[in-house]
This record gives sequence, structure tokens and C-alpha cells, in this order.
Amino acid sequence: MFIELENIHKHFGRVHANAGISLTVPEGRIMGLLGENGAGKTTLAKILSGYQTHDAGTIYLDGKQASFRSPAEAIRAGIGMLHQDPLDVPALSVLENFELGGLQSGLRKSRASAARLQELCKRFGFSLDADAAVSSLTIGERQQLEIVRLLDQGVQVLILDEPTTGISSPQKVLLFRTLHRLASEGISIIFVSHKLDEVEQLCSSVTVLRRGQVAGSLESPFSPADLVLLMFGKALDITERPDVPLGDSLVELRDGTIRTYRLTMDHLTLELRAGEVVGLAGLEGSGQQLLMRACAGIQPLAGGTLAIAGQDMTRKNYREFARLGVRFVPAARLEEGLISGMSIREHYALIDPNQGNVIAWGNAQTQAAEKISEYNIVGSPDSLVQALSGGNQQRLLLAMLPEKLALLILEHPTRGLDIGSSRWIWEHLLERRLQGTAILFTSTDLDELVKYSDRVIVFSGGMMSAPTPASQVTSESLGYMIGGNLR
Amino acid sequence: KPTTTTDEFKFGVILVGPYNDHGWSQAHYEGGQYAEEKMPGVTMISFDKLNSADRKGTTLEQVVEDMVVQGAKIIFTTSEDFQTDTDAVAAKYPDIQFVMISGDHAKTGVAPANVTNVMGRMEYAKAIAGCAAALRTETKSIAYLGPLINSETRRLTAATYLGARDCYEMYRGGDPDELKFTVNWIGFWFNIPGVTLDPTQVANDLFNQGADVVLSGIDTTEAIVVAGQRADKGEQVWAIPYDYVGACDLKPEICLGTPYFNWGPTYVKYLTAFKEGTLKQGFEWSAPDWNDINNRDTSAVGFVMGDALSEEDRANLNDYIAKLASGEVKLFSGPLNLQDGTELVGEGVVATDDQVWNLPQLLEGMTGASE
Amino acid sequence: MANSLLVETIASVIASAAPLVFAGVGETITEKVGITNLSLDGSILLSAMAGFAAAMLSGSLLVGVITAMLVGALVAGIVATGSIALRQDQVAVGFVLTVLCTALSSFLGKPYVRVPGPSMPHLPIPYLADIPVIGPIFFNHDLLVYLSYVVIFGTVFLFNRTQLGLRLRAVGERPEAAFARGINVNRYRYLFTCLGGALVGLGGATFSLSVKLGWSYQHTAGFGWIALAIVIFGGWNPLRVALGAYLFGALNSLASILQPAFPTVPTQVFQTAPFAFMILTLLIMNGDVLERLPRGSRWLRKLLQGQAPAGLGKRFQSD
Amino acid sequence: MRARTRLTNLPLGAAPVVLTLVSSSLILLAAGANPFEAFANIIGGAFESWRKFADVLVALVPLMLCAAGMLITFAAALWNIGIEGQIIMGALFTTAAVRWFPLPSALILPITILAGMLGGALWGLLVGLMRTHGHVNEIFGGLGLNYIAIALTNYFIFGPWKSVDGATMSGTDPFPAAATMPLIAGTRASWPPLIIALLAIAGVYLVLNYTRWGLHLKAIGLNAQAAGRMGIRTTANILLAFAACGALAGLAGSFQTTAVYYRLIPSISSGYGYLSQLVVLLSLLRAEWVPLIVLFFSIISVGSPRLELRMQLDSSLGGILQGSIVLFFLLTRGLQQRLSQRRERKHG
Ligand SMILES: Nc1ncnc2c1ncn2[C@@H]1O[C@H](COP(=O)(O)OP(=O)(O)OP(=O)(O)O)[C@@H](O)[C@H]1O
Ligand SMILES: Nc1ncnc2c1ncn2[C@@H]1O[C@H](COP(=O)(O)OP(=O)(O)OP(=O)(O)O)[C@@H](O)[C@H]1O
Ligand SMILES: [Mg+2]
Ligand SMILES: [Mg+2]
Repeated sequence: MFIELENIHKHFGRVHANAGISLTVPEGRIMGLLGENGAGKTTLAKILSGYQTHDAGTIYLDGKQASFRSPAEAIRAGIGMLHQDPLDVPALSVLENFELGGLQSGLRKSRASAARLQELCKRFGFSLDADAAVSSLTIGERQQLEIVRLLDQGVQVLILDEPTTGISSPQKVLLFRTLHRLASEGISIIFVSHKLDEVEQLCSSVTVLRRGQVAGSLESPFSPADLVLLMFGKALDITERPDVPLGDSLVELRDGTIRTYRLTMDHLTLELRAGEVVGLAGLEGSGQQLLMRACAGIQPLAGGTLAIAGQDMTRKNYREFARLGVRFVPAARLEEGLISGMSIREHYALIDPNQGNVIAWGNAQTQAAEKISEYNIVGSPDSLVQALSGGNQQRLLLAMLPEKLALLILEHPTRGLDIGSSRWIWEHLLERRLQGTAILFTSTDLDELVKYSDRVIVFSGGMMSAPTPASQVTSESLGYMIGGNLR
Repeated sequence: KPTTTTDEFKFGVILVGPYNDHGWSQAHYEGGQYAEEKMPGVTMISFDKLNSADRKGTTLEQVVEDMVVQGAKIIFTTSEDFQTDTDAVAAKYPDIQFVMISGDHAKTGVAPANVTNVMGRMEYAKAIAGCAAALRTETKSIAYLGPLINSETRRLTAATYLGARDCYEMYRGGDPDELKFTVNWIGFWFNIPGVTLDPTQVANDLFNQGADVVLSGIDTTEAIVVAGQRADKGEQVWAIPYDYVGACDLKPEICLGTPYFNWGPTYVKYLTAFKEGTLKQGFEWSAPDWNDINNRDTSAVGFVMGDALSEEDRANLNDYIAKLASGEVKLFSGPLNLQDGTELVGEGVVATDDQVWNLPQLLEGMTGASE
Repeated sequence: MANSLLVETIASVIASAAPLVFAGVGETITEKVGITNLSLDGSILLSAMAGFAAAMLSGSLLVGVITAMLVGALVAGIVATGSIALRQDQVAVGFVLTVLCTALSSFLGKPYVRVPGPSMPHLPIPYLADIPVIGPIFFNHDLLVYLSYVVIFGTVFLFNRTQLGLRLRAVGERPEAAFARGINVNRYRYLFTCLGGALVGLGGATFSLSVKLGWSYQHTAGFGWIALAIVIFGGWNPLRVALGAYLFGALNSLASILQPAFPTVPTQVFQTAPFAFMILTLLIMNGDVLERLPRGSRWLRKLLQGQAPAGLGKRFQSD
Repeated sequence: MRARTRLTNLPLGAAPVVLTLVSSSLILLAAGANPFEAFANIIGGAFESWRKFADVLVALVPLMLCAAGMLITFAAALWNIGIEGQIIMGALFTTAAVRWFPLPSALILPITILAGMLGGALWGLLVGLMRTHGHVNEIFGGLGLNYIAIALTNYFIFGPWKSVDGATMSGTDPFPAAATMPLIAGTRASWPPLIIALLAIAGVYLVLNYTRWGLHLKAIGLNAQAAGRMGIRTTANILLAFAACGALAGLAGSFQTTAVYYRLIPSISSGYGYLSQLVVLLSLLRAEWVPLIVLFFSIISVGSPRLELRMQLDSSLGGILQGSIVLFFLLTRGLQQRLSQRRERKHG
């Protein structure tokens, strides 16, 4: 099936998210869809797959006009979408999720469904346990489940929105192989991503969006540099990471134990020096989050000692860590970092260091306005934080950090950000090193780890590798270690 | 001293429960209606459910005030619960006459001059009820669904127990000590969810524990309703409701009878005395009219026989009533011990009115809490 | 008294817990689809009153039961409309309805207070009722009590064995995902909220037509809250919710049985036992107690643990 | 365009009141009563005399104090349904103070106030602790504690503190005159509670709108975890909010004993706790609206028993009026929001 879009428009209030997009998706090929944050990629994908309705324009399937009011209608027409965070039901089992697709009525026909699931899995080399709870699967496995579900429902067009964030390299390899195979079977694939090398590797054509419009299309082969030029309208200069002399020992974790319901980690040892950047690699849930939270005083240690700047912090809470200049920037920006429902000004009133009993709203206003311009945040002091885009939320989180910090702990600092924003954020972070701030961060982007860290630590199933100087690893060797070969 | 000069005046009746509760409050309400009927020109203003569960935030004083605004000259406060408040309000309204039913502050001298007390000698009717239960029971186990524990309820429960013993011995020739008599208190005169025990539940549990006659001491009808339910299931059980003359109608075929108050004559008596200016402060404990305890116009308390009584039972009951009337049977005659074993009255002695009115505990032989 | 005290007591617990079973399972269905109907304490009262009044006026028990179910469904429908179409806080709407329905039941129920009326006829099931012990405990009741068994097992069946139940659970767990699979999320929510409400109404009817015959003010006050709590206690599993209902029924019974044993404790205190127990179980259910259980007792944890539907209380808009 | 917007807004603003009047009129007609007479009786019941209007002030005090307290917990998105129990514990502690310390007025009255606040605060704290440390939703924890507070009161009324005439539902023996609040001459209303209630609502208004604590509560209510990351003590503040609300409720309970009933009775809270939640919902959590709504609710509460006296109607009509006005308010507000959203989308 081939798809033609003609002059698609979509408004969100004042935002013109899709401003007259026309493009063609060829049958049986993999098309990349690129663009900076907020370019309108997800919006377009959702319109195509029935999650959102467009305000104007026409969709043609195999030359016939079509419009969908719900994902179910789109699926019936043969278009299915895979969301970045798989849109499944974690509380139900794999089989139940699979069964949910087809809208039969009456009694469940579990045996027949199980057989179909089995067969599809075998075809693509997936191994999914039908009775496992989806909540126990990795993101990659959940993606696989979604793919087989959509295929079972007979989709001819598969749209994947940033599918490679959060999956392991073997899973990525498997995913790419699957996509190639589907394309060869005549299924059209739209692949949305920020990772240029993946697009280069996978796609036979690419369309770039900028500010809701098509900025251009390229046919394979293309180079990342071509893509950058199309996305931003200019080449981005390569920032060199300035070397900073490391300071005194700042964090000393000795023989730490962390015990949670899911995971127990023993004999954790970590030493971090002022001005040092340490990157943590590993699949979600391998223990890196726990280590970071322990270093921030959020996750209590069940054993061992932790000292920061020479002070014993073993049984202290986050507030006391904060007093020593430790800050934690969570990945879940709106869940853990910012308070949706409150404006930027209110956030500044909350963190105002001059803690009087009566709020100094004037101060908060000036502070907010200053930081907004300093950090290029698109918004005003009155903007509610949930109305900011992801990139701007991340900027605000950084803008709210105090000037002087001893230790900055960041979960996925650039997750979901385009290359331009990512670079901006890292420039800012690296600058802080000059004042002796140490940085501990996680990322699923192996290149980011290699590029910005002084040392890298790899986690796998609660085990922690010895810190390795970043100069001695490559993204390939990291991928290998993440898979469980810590040595 | 409060009086009235006209034949036309209004009286207030303040009820603790719903006016149609088939129990204590309805008996008062109908007493008031009887008085309205007998005394042309005299009209009743009533207010029901005055208790802190049904009427959050409404006080006796507010109700009295409104009744006075509407022209009430004499007000009947019809629950032991109103006693303290009646004293306080009466002090604020010296021009209004109060008839406080079931209290004794006029006797003890606590009440202001415009408060008088009256109560019926229900213990006789209760003894008759106990007698009926003893005549019928097969399991030799009788249970009493009690309200809250105070001297009035102890007195009535004890009278029931004594009546049951009397008749078990006299008419069934049994040893009264083998008769089991259990009291379970729900905590108030009627069910207040979350505050009292649920009387439906308690009545069921009493039957479950082997009783086959449950007598009600509460204002409402749960005992007979539950007994009816169980009888429908084929169980051999009976109930004796309380307070209201028509209470048996709920389930006549398992009803052994109802001891009830007949307030009409008392209301007429007090309203007439008030009109004529002859009402004096006092404490009256009105006996049944032994000539005919069921005379609507004369007897303060009565006992209606229920359909579940056999002819023989009726004859025995009538005999017992006659013996009470003649004084041949004296209810609280010794030897009687209290529940803790201390002596109430010795052999051959009859307890005084004061002893009976202020009964401090249940009697020896009864199962249940005394306070 | 052919049967022992224990059998008698258990049998009356089974019968007297039937309203709680209906209400608890009904609310479980409602919450499984993602809506909290907090109005239970009021809607049980109103439906108990309406059911009794309708049965009395029409002379037909069936009319009474259906009226009560309609009332329950209507109240639940207001909760659903308020939270889905009008996007108001479910808890707020539910709470207001609790107050409103309680007042309505008192006002409209005034003519029916303690008036004798119809009740469910006793109906032992032939043969089954004669089985020793089991018979008198389970099969010597009325139709509504048997219906409570049907509702328990029917709901288990619905949840686990039918397509409809699977979709219902998906809607409650993750409405976006259900929507993505072509399920009309809000239609499901309306439907099952009202169905749950109808069962709550059935619970009310059972009160006034089978357990505490007739109507009086605040007839069932407090039971709605207990029903809401046993949904948590039962971990949103209909079977365990029913178990919770029987447990609370037993506790209620215990209070009156224990009274003679503790004559110094004022009777009014016993009435609180179920509520104290409610707090205790919630503390165990939700607190860290389960986490702290020794490893060997994992089965106990599994038995006691329950997860609220992830989408409970979350509004869903399709765009 | 603009004119139409205003036109559609205006009727919707009055809608809850109109809908309440219409629906309750229908209910009244169904009950065979004349709606006009009923409403006239309610208003008349509250305004027929200065003395009667003073009863409105009597009802206003606990309602205002509880609503002020509820505003604090609602600010942190906590539903303190346990406020009934907190009123009761305030009354219980006050009664204990009165019984234990036979002191002259000038000494005992301040003590009763403190005792009431302490009782309420402790009970509120318990709800808070169950929530923060036992993970029990405050709605259920609070409800359970309400019933336990009732049981405790009953235990004392029917046990250790029973009246000399024997235990009854009408409560303990009356307090000595020294332990009763001074009255506004010729009425049943006391002036100190009234002044304190007005101060309380004003204080809560200031705290929630102008102080850091108010902002912290709001932050915790919107996102406790993020608030914690910003250095706000979430646990401590949640507990503090419950304690503060409990203290105000306890104060209400204290005044119920020292200024209304002059003793401890089983239902000392009179349901003001539940009613105050309706008040706060209707105020959209804005303290400045609370006094007016409380006045309105008090008028209904004091006026409706007259329905009973004059029309043989059940006074629960008052509850119907109070409940339906809030329900219709919530529903019409939702409708209004949807309409304006739709309009925005059209002309966006
Ligand atoms: N539901 C919505 N309501 C309001 N604005 C929205 C909504 N969805 C998207 N937008 C806005 O529309 C624009 C396009 O968003 P979209 O999610 O399509 O971008 P994207 O290209 O997928 O970006 P990213 O790379 O960050 O995923 C953005 O400015 C975004 O803020
Ligand atoms: N392990 C954790 N994971 C996620 N959030 C946490 C964790 N531990 C604490 N928090 C959040 O951070 C908040 C702050 O926690 P912290 O223990 O520093 O202070 P607190 O509990 O608010 O204050 P107090 O000193 O009064 O106990 C917590 O209330 C909670 O919301
Ligand atoms: Mg996107
Ligand atoms: Mg803490």
C-alpha cells in the first residue's frame, strides 16, 4: 500500500504543528522521518494512524481518499503505529495484550490466539512468553509484542516513533532485521528518529520536517551531514570537549549495598573527583538508576558508607545532600522534576534561597524572567510548566539549579531532544566543570556516553563494571558489555 | 405557675424517634391525637426524631422555642433523654408548663417548678409479656433485645424475667431455674447506624444462640421482623414487640402479644388539669386499670394478646393478670438477689417502689450486662 | 434448633453479607474500568429506600429490585457523566452524591419508615439444602442470596474468560492502550460504571427486602464505606472482595455475640469493630508490612497483595 | 461574537441555583408539599427574629472553622474526610479538660480552647501518619477514625463520664457555668467563638495566598515527589496540614461543647465536618468565598427544622438543597468549561 499526504494541517491552539505537509510513502520501503524537536513528526504520525484528526488536507491510500477517526479505523485501513513508549497494558499478560487487538466478542479464544502469537514470534525470531506479565518485559520486548499484534491485525503500513530509545543493541539489531524483512514483504515503514546514523543505516529515503513543513527529501545514500543541513538549515559546528584538570576526590562510596524489591546490588564502590564526568551505561533497570539515587541521598544504602566532600553522608536524606551542593535531575521531567499546574514564576518562588515566611513574588518574577532569557526558554514567567515542550522543560530544570554545585546527577539529560538542543545542554553542563562540579549521568545513547564522559561504568543485571576511561571504549564495545559481558 | 385562660390552646409533643415508629414515639403521638379528639379546641404541635443522630445540631431548646412561637402553652417531652434539657429549658420558660415523661427530677427536687413527671407502670405489662414467653418457649431459652442500660430498662427487663419465672412454675410446672433468660443491649432506644449495635443482627444472633422467644425492649420493631423472617424459614420462633398497641400487626402469626403504653388518658388528665389550673408539680407512676388493662380510656399500660397464643395460654395469661390485679402475685417479692449476689429483698418482703424504680442491677439468674 | 450454633451463625453471616457482596463486587467492576464511584454510602441508602417503596407500592418484589438497580445505575451514571463528559473530580462528585442521596433517602423515604412491607420469600434449594452443613449454610436462603453467588462467579468469569472482560480491564489499566486497540474507552466506562452502580442498587434492595426488612432512616449508613474499603481489601479481585464481605459480616456478628462476654465494655463500642478492622486491614494491605514479610511467606504476600487498576481515576480524552 | 460569549456565560452562572430550586421544587411537589411555602419556611425559620438569626451564627462557627481547616488540607490535595472525627476529639479533649480542671472562667476557657485544638490536631495527625507512613488513603483512614472517635465518645458518655441520672444518649452532665462561653445578650450565640472563626478564615486566606507554607502545600498537592526534589519537606508538611486542619476542627468541637451543648453528646460534630467539605468544594478552594457560602449553608441548616414543625416535612430537605447546589455547581461548571473549550477550538 502506498500513502500520499496532501497539504495536511494541524493546529494546537496557536501552534501550527503541521503546516501543509505533502509527501508520499512508497510501498515496501523504509522511509525516515526527521526533524528537530517540535518539528511535527509525532503529530503527523498520529494523524496518519488515527490518534489525532487533521484540520485540513487529504490522505490517500493507494490513491483512494481516506480519513480515520480512531486508531481502530486506521488499523482496519491497514495503518498501525508503534509509540516511543509502547502503548500496551502492562498489567495484563503478553497473550492478553495480543488478544486485545482483535475485536471479537463472546468468550476468549486463548488457545487460537496463543498459536498465532507463537507463529508470528517464530517468524521474526522473537521470544515472548505468552503468560508473562507485560510489566516484566523490557522495552524492546514490548515493542516486539506491539509489532506482532499490529501484524496480526493485518497492517500494511507501520509507523515507528523513535523506536530505538531504550532498547539494547541486540534488540536494535533484531528490530532492524525485522523491519528490513517486513519491507521486503511489501510493508511500508515510516521510521521517526533523531539518530542520524540509524537513519542512514536503515532507510532508503528520508523526509525532513522543519516547523511543521517539509524541508526536503533525500534518497539513499545520504550522509549525516546532509541530514543536519536539512534539519537545521545550517551545519552544526562540532564542539570539542575541553579537558578540565580533575580536582580532589568528591564522592566516595565504599562497599555499598542497595536493596530494593526488584534488585539487590552488593559491593558497590565508586570514587568521583571534582570536575569529572562519569557516564553510566546499561539497560533500564540494571542498577544505574539506583546507584545515582543512592549518590543523591534518595535511595538509602542498606550497607556500606558514602562520603561526599569528606563528610559521611551514609544515612542522610536528599535535603542534606542538597545542602552540600548535590542535585538530582530526573528523567521523568513532569513526574519528578517539575510541578505541572505551577508557572515558571511559582517554581522560582519555591526554590528562592531567601526563605522568608512571606513570598517575595517580585523576586521570583525577576529571577524567572532572567533565567528564561539566559537559557533561551520558549515561554514567559506565567507559562505553566506542562505547556513547555520537552526540550524547554529540560532547559528549565537546568536553569533552576543553583550556580555553584558540587555534584550534578542527571538521568538521561538529552532523552528525546534533537541534536541541536542536546549539544546546547552539554555545552552548558561541561561549563559547570570549570567550577569543579562533578557530573554523573545515564544515557541510552552510547555515542553520548563515549563523547562526554571521562570514565564510563557499565551496568548489567545489578552488576557494575569497573570504571573505564572513555578513551578506551567505543559504542560497539559498550554495547557488547551492556549485553552482560562486563569484562 | 403556668396556666391558660381559654379552652382553646395548643400543646407540644416532642418525640425522640419517628412519629410512626410502631413503638414508643408513635404511642405518644397517638396519645396526643387522642387528647385532641377528646378535648375540642386543644391542638397538638409535634416534633419527632429529636435525637442527635437524626437531627444533627437541633436542640430541645430550639424546638421548644419554635413551639412557643406557635402558641404552645404546655409541652410534653417524651424521652428520658430530654430530662436534663427539659430542666434547663423550663427554667428559661417559666410561663410554659412541661410534662417530662419517664424522668424523676420532680421527685428528686432537681427540676424547676414548671416541670412535672409521669410514667406508666410498664413493669406489670412486661411481667405479663414474660409470662407469655414462658408459656410458649420450647427451648426454655428466652431472650430480651435491650436498648441502653439504665434503671428503667433494668427494671423492665427484671419484671419480664420475674413474670417468666412465675408462669413457668405456675402453669408449666417447671423449675424456673432451668429457664434461660439472656439480655443483649444494642446501646440505644433504636438503631443508630455506627453508634448502636444493629438490632436486626442482635436479634438474629439471639435466635442463633438458641432462644425461641425474643422480647423487644427497644422502640422499634426488629425483634418481630426477624422472628417473622425466621418463621418463614420454618423455624419455631416467636416474638413479643413493645410499646405500641398495633405492633403485633407486623407478623400476627408469630406474635405472642404486646405490652404497650396507652398515653391518651394521661395526656387528657394533664391537659385538663392544666386548663383548670389544678396541675401541681409531682411525680406520678400510673398503674394499669386492673378492671380492664386494655381499656383505651382508663388504663395507662396494657397488654394485647397475640395470635400465636393458644386458648390454654390465653386462659393462663388471664389467670396471671387476675392474680397480679388481686395482689395474689406480687412481682418484686423476696427473696430476690441482684446479679452480683447481694440481696435486694429477703424472704417474704416486697421491694418498695423506690427500690424498683432505682433498680441498680439485673437480678440473679439473668444473663447480660448490668451496666 | 436442628443445627449447631456455628452453622446457624455462618448461615446468617452468608445471608446478611449479601448486600455487601453486591455492592463490593459492583464497585469492583466500576473501579476495574477506571472510575471510582465514591457515592456508595448514599446510593445504597437511596436504592434500599426506593426498592422497598417500589416493592410496597407495586406489590411486586421484582419491581422493587429493578427500581433499586435503576436508582443505583442512575447515581453511578451521574458520577460517570460528571467525570467523563464534564471532567470534574470523581471523588468530589461522588462525595457530594453521598450527601445528597442520604438526604434524599430520608426525605422521600419518610412515608415508608418502619412500615411493614414485602420481603423475599425463603426458598431452600431442593436437595442441595439437605446436604449436611453445606446445605444450611449456603442453600437455605432466599433468591437474592443465591443471586449474590451468581454475581461473584459471574464477575470472575466476565473478567477472566470473556473478550468483554479483557477489554474492560484494559480500559481500566491503560485507557490510551485500549483506545489504540479500537475500544471505545468512554462508552465502556459509562456502561460498566452503571452496571456496577446497578449492582450497588441491588445491594440496597437486598438490605430492605431480605436482610433488614423495611426502611428506616439511615438504614444502612456506614455500609457503603465498608463496601468501598473491601474493594481495596479484596485487591480488585471479585472473589477476594466477596471473601472480605463475609469477613466483615462475621465481624459484625461477633460484636453482638461477644457482648455478654465483656459486660464492662459499653455496647456502643462493639459497633466500631468493623471500622477499626477496616483501618487495620488497609494498613496491612497497603503498608510496608507485606514488604517486610519473611521470604518463606511469599504465598501470603501473593494472597494479600492487590494492585489498583493503573488507570483508576485517570481521565481519558481521545485527542 | 463577544456579546454571545457573555450571554452564554450569564445563565450558566446562575444555573446551579436555578436547577437546585427547580429540582427541589419537583421533589417537594412529589412529596405533596407547596415548594413556595417550604422555601418561605426555611428563610422564615432563620430570620424570624434576631434571636433566631443568632442561631445561624451558632451554626456558622463550626462550619467556618471546619471549612478553614479543609482549605488547608485541600491545598495539598488531601481529602480530610476524617474531619468529623477531629471535631469529636476536640470535643472529647475539651470535656476532659473541663472535668479535670475545676477552674474559674478566665482560666478554664483558654484551656478548653487549647485542649480542643490539641485533640483535633492529634486525631488529624493520625490520619496523616496513616497516609504518610502506612500508605492508607486519607479518605479511608479518616472515615475509620471517625467511627473510632464516635466509639470513644460513646465509651466515655456511657462509661466513665456517664450522667448522674444514668448513661443516656443525651450526653454527660452539663458543664459548670464557668466552663461555658459568654453569650451575645439575648441570644444563644457566643461571641468569642464567632470572632475566632472569622479570624481563622482570614488567617487561612493569608497563609494560603501569601506565605511560603501555602505555596509549599500547593506544590505538594500538585506533585509531592517533585516538591521533595526541590527541598520541600513533603512528609512533614503533609502531617502539618492534617494537624492544622485537625486543630481548627478540634476548635469547632470544643465550641460545640462549651458554647452550644454545654456538655459532651454522642453526635457532637452534628455533621458539620461533612458539610464543610461541600462548602469548600463550592468555594473552588478559595478562602474569600467561604464566609458567604457558610452563611448560606447555615441559614438552610437552621431554617429547615421548621419544615418539620410547620409542614410535617422531613428537614432533610436542607441536606437536599445543600447537596444539589454543589452537585449542579460541579456539573454546570464542567459544561461551561467544555463549551468554552469548544468555542476556543472553533475560533482558535
Ligand atoms: N496535544 C498537544 N497539545 C498542544 N500542543 C501540542 C500537542 N501535541 C503536540 N503539540 C505541539 O505541536 C508541535 C509539534 O509537536 P510534535 O510532537 O509533533 O513534534 P515532534 O517533531 O514529534 O518533536 P519531538 O522530536 O520532540 O518528538 C510542538 O510545538 C508541540 O508542542
Ligand atoms: N526513594 C525515593 N524515590 C522517590 N522519591 C523519593 C524517595 N525518597 C524520598 N522521595 C521523595 O522525596 C521527598 C523528600 O524526602 P526526604 O526524606 O528528603 O524528606 P521528607 O520525608 O519530606 O522530610 P522529613 O525530614 O520530614 O522526613 C519524599 O517525601 C518523597 O516524595
Ligand atoms: Mg515526537
Ligand atoms: Mg523522610
